[in-house]
Amino acid sequence: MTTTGLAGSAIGAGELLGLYERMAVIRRTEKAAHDLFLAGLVKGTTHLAAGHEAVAVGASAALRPDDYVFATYRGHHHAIARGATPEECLAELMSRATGVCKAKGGSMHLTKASAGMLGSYAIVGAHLPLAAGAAWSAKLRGSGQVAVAFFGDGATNIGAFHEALNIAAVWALPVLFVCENNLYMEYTPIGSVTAVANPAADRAPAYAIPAELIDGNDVVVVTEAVSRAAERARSGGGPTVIEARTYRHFGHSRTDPATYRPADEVAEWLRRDPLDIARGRLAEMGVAPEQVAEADERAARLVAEAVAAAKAAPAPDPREAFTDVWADGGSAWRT
Amino acid sequence: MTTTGLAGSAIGAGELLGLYERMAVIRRTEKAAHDLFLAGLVKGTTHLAAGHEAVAVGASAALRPDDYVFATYRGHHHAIARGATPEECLAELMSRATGVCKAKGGSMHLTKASAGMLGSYAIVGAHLPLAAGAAWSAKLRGSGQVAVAFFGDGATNIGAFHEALNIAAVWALPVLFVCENNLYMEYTPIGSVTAVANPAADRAPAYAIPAELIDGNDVVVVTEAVSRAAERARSGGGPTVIEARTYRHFGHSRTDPATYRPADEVAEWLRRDPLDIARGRLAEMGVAPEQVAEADERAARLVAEAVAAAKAAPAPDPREAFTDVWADGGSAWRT
Amino acid sequence: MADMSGGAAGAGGAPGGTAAGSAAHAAPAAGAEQAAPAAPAITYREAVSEALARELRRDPAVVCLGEDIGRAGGVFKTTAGLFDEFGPSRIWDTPISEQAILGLAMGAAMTGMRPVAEIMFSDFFAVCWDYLANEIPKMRYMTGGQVTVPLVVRTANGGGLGFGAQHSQAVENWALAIPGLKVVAPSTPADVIGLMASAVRSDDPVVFFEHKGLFASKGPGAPPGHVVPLGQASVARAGTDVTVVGLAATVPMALAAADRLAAEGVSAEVVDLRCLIPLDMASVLESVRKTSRLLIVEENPYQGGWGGTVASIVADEGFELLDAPIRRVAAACVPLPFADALEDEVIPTVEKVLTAARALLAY
Amino acid sequence: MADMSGGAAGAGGAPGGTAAGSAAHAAPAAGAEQAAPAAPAITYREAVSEALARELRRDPAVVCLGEDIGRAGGVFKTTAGLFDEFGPSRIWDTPISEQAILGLAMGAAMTGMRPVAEIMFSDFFAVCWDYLANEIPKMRYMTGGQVTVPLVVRTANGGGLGFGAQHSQAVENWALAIPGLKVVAPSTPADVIGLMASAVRSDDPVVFFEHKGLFASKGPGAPPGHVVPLGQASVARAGTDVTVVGLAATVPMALAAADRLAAEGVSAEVVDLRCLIPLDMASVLESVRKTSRLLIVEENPYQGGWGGTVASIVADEGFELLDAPIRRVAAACVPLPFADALEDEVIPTVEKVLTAARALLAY
Ligand SMILES: Cc1ncc(C[n+]2csc(CCOP(=O)(O)OP(=O)(O)O)c2C)c(N)n1
Ligand SMILES: Cc1ncc(C[n+]2csc(CCOP(=O)(O)OP(=O)(O)O)c2C)c(N)n1
Ligand SMILES: [Mg+2]
Ligand SMILES: [Mg+2]
Repeated sequence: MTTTGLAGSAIGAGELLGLYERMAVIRRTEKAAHDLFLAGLVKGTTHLAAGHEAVAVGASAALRPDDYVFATYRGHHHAIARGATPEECLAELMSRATGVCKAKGGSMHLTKASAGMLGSYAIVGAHLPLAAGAAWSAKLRGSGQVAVAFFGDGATNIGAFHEALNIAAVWALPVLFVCENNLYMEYTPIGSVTAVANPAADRAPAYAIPAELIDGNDVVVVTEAVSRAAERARSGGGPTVIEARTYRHFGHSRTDPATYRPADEVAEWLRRDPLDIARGRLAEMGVAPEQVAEADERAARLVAEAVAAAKAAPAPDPREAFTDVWADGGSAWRT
Repeated sequence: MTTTGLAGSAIGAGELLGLYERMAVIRRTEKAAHDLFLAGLVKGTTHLAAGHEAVAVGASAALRPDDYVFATYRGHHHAIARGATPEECLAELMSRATGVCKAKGGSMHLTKASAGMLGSYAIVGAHLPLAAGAAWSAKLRGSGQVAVAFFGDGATNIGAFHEALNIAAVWALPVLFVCENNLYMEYTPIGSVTAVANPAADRAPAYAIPAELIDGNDVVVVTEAVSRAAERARSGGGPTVIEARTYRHFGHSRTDPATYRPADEVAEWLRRDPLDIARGRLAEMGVAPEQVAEADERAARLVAEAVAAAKAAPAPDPREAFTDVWADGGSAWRT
Repeated sequence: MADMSGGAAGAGGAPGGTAAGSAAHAAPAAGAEQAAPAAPAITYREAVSEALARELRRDPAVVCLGEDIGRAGGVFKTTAGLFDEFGPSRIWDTPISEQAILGLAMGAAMTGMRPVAEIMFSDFFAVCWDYLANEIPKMRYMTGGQVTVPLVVRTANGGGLGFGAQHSQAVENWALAIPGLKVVAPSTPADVIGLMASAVRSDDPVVFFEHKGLFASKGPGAPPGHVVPLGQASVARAGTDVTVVGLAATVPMALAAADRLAAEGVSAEVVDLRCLIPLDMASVLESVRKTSRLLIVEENPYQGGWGGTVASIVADEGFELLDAPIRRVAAACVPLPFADALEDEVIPTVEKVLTAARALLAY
Repeated sequence: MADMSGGAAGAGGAPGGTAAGSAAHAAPAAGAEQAAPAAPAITYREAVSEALARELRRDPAVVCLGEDIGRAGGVFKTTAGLFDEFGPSRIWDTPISEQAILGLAMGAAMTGMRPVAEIMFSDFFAVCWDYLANEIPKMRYMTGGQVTVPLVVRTANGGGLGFGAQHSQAVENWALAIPGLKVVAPSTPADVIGLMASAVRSDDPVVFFEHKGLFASKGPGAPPGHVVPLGQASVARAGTDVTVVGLAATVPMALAAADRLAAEGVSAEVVDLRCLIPLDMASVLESVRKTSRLLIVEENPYQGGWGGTVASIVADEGFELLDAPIRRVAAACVPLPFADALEDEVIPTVEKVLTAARALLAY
């Protein structure tokens, strides 16, 4: 296992500014989702990824457009990082016909297949074998694609994690297992329910898979680590485990105030905000503060427009409840 | 992980002769089961443990009578090692009313609860969490008991293995995970479907559990390793993984001729027959060959009598099909 | 899911029906198991933790395990207060390892404990189904009665809250398909307490479905020592013209429909099954003997739903009692959609119950 | 389980019935899907590998995975010869990781392949149920139609062979409970081939139940290009006095019973459902229209069995057609015992079908 710090990077200033803007869009979309939830416009539940932006944006920057990603119920950032628009995501959350899944999936199931974002899964760990399957498919077709599964620290204790990593290693599949370790499974510190300190990285040797433990709040670090792993995967080197340490800014879901987290821990991690870190790097690279401000403004405008458009969008046609079960578009189950 | 060879032992000659005899009983029972199967007297399927005797007998020698063991569909040896009689086991296989499970369980489900043999399980891996649960119960009750799960190499790739080991470590449960690595999952070499060389021992570090890789064909080695692990478990030291290398003499089940195994591999392992190894140790310790022969004769007589008695036993009363579902003894599910 | 404690009072579009229904419901036919009239009202959610606390106090062999059930009090707050009262040796927080949760419960139940395991959402039964389908229910039988497995598996079940296809299913029918499990799904706070007492004290494994849509609903509490035997339906409302059989959240729905039918001059009898196993078909058949018409309201999809079992028994043993077809109002045969407007199209509602009842009466 | 290739010819006590039944069975009502009369007889077991070979030859996107399916040819020898013909890039041996098997199949199906996954025994669905209950069937719907999941999950299903409680279950009813799965369970070699062709070519996920008790049974093979559409029952034997609905191993059982009833002067019509989803209720209702009597023979336990769904539809939509109660011959509500004498007590047999049919006819 390699521990990667703030090493020097091959990512240029322009590219980094783009990544920053993408993160700013995600941050604002998550904030909007939070507000819309509190305003009663989002039903059910939401699991916001504010704080996790660097993982999604960094990984996406390192992938090909035709690569596949699989995310969890905390997956807004991955959908947007891969190219889903804030509008179609917020419309989904607000149960609009224009939602990215026609309001049938909801917050926990954002999917944008045309962008290789093959779904958000709400059963913890279930998608790890799916990502391995997409990687197997890529290998069978000789397409050179890789698949990435993003998952939480808590997901490392469920059986599907184990089965996916073993078979991925045995079959040398081009798949990346990227753990977003935000220190908590819901309200429980991950350390209190896990036998090892680094729940993903410390387990990789059990599958003879190389692992990297990285700073998940530094988009450059993430981009580089994922690039390395994707490169290895594409050249037949098999899977990699990447454990990215990060932190969520909101509670686990809905209105969870997250009082179970020590104040100093929260404060320390807020100081390590991925947007701040990227801003620091941009400044170091000599990018003018105005350029960053402009990116922030574009992001703010995009999200504000998305909120307005999503609000204005119509509810789904009730008949939509009975479409899309079968490939023929319908739901007939008997004669 | 410690690799334990043929170290000096604290087991005396008399005790070892007893263990030898127990192994001889198992060997003959398995041979009888095989013959009865070929004669059409055993329905369904059997998974014989001839070759694995040292694991069961050695482990039992190291345990307290009130400890718990959980075995697989290949579990005749564990049932007998813990005290089930060959007669009640063979009667079970032959669908007799006198079967250890009243002929409701069959070969794959031998259970002798009164001897702490809490079952044989036919869904690979399912019993590892059960053993952890019995260990948790012992801990809750402060009883000082330990629980042991015996399982095959193939079981290390299923999710329940992972979940059981993690929680056992986190809760420091007095449970031993004993892998009988016989090199094959059914007809497939375990190495071809597993990412690490030692499927159990190499995974133990992923749960911060100490592991021993041992010679599973030497009953003394097994006894000592299990003693050490049980001692640690009883004193609050938590779980241990023991990977015992062994080999099955018959095919995987029923009439499998096991042609997928290279002849030289089979020959080498037959040379390492656990009964021969024990006989060699007895000779070294100065036990007279006649004493060993007497033990063999007693074993042969016991099993011959068991076969005769089981054959003579009656079929179950058909009404037994409708008992034992509920604790009240019945099976009523509606009014 | 954090703070799911704010779930809607009436599931599946039964707003307003719950209160009226509960009043009738609190006076079940079988007087023995009736909650004392003076018991102060509590929520269904509070009833769960109260029920568990009573059993934890009564029997030191009772021990709880599950994800976030300890300090956090459960994502639905159904174990609130237990950790404080009973401490970490009785209330155990687990990793996300549902197979381990049920496997540990089973192993402990086989060796002298009485575990109560929580599977957070009943949809997650799918990741530990082996324990519910193959291990727990078969152990006693396979061993010829050597081993009993006295445990309870609690779970939050059902839809109507916009949680999407993987967090909204009503899966009592999955459990019904497995001989060897007792299956309980209460509809009122008092029944939660009374049935939990029976479940924990049962020497058989019990799957206990707590309906998410009912957590915020209120009803009379239960006097000390309240025990409702497993396998006894309750007549939640007496009537003569049509029998409406419900379970869990479809009971308040049926009661709300019965109210509206009463305004139309129709007398509907509402039978709350309370358990699927043991299944109290005697009560159902007795009711049909009176009404000659049977409507079954179930939240699971029609295909493979529990109503099929009830209907087939009546179509066999009660054939001569029937003056009209047997009808089932069940969920449509699709996964559950997220949007509430779509979800309402799919799961049963008071309107759908009414429509079906009227059609039966017009037959 | 090694060498399970020697399974009994007729499951559930239908010896002798199979042959007679097959003759009638080979001439289904729908002529279009009829096997050419000249096709040489093959076993049901051979039909499975033949069916897979045909699809593997036809479409390079088809790929198989499962435990011991490769060099070993499967524990039931149902994949015999495939590894030799198609090699390791098409036929993949997996670890004992059922969740990975179905998860990989799903991920591959979402990305351009048409995987055929084997779960060795259908009882093992319990260790990978999440994929069958929550992931595979819901994907298309949850994504608003963005993603299809064209895969087949094959499995050896059913009892009667003395494999005990964890290796003998008939669990078509588990799959029936899940909207989004197509559910197939053929009873003859020709149907194995024709339905497998449809299953593999279907863009929807299909669960394909191969009955262990039928593997050794023989019937006419299938001509090249033989395809049986999903969701069409076949009238395995025409009759006028009572409709007997069966599936998989209960079809030869029903045919054997029909033979005996014929000797008693009774004309039984045997409907082989072939699929549970799509469920061909039109054929069942049409048959009941003719006979006015319905007997359903299913191998799963009565509680929660698929017959409940069939019965409830007929008790609703076919109420006026019925001259007698609807009766179900199903397994008893207990786990499956090991001893064959006990197993026969539990699962349906020709005798039980006869007894039930006679009672219906005497009604
Ligand atoms: C199989 C399963 N068990 C439990 C849950 C409930 N649950 C949803 S999120 C969650 C915590 C997950 O923690 P982690 O994997 O660390 O991801 P995070 O939410 O922190 O991003 C739990 C227990 C679930 N969705 N699926
Ligand atoms: C969950 C599950 N998958 C598959 C099987 C079928 N099966 C029975 S034994 C076996 C091989 C097990 O190999 P191993 O664990 O090494 O034990 P061994 O038989 O060698 O003692 C398999 C695949 C099963 N019983 N349960
Ligand atoms: Mg986390
Ligand atoms: Mg093995």
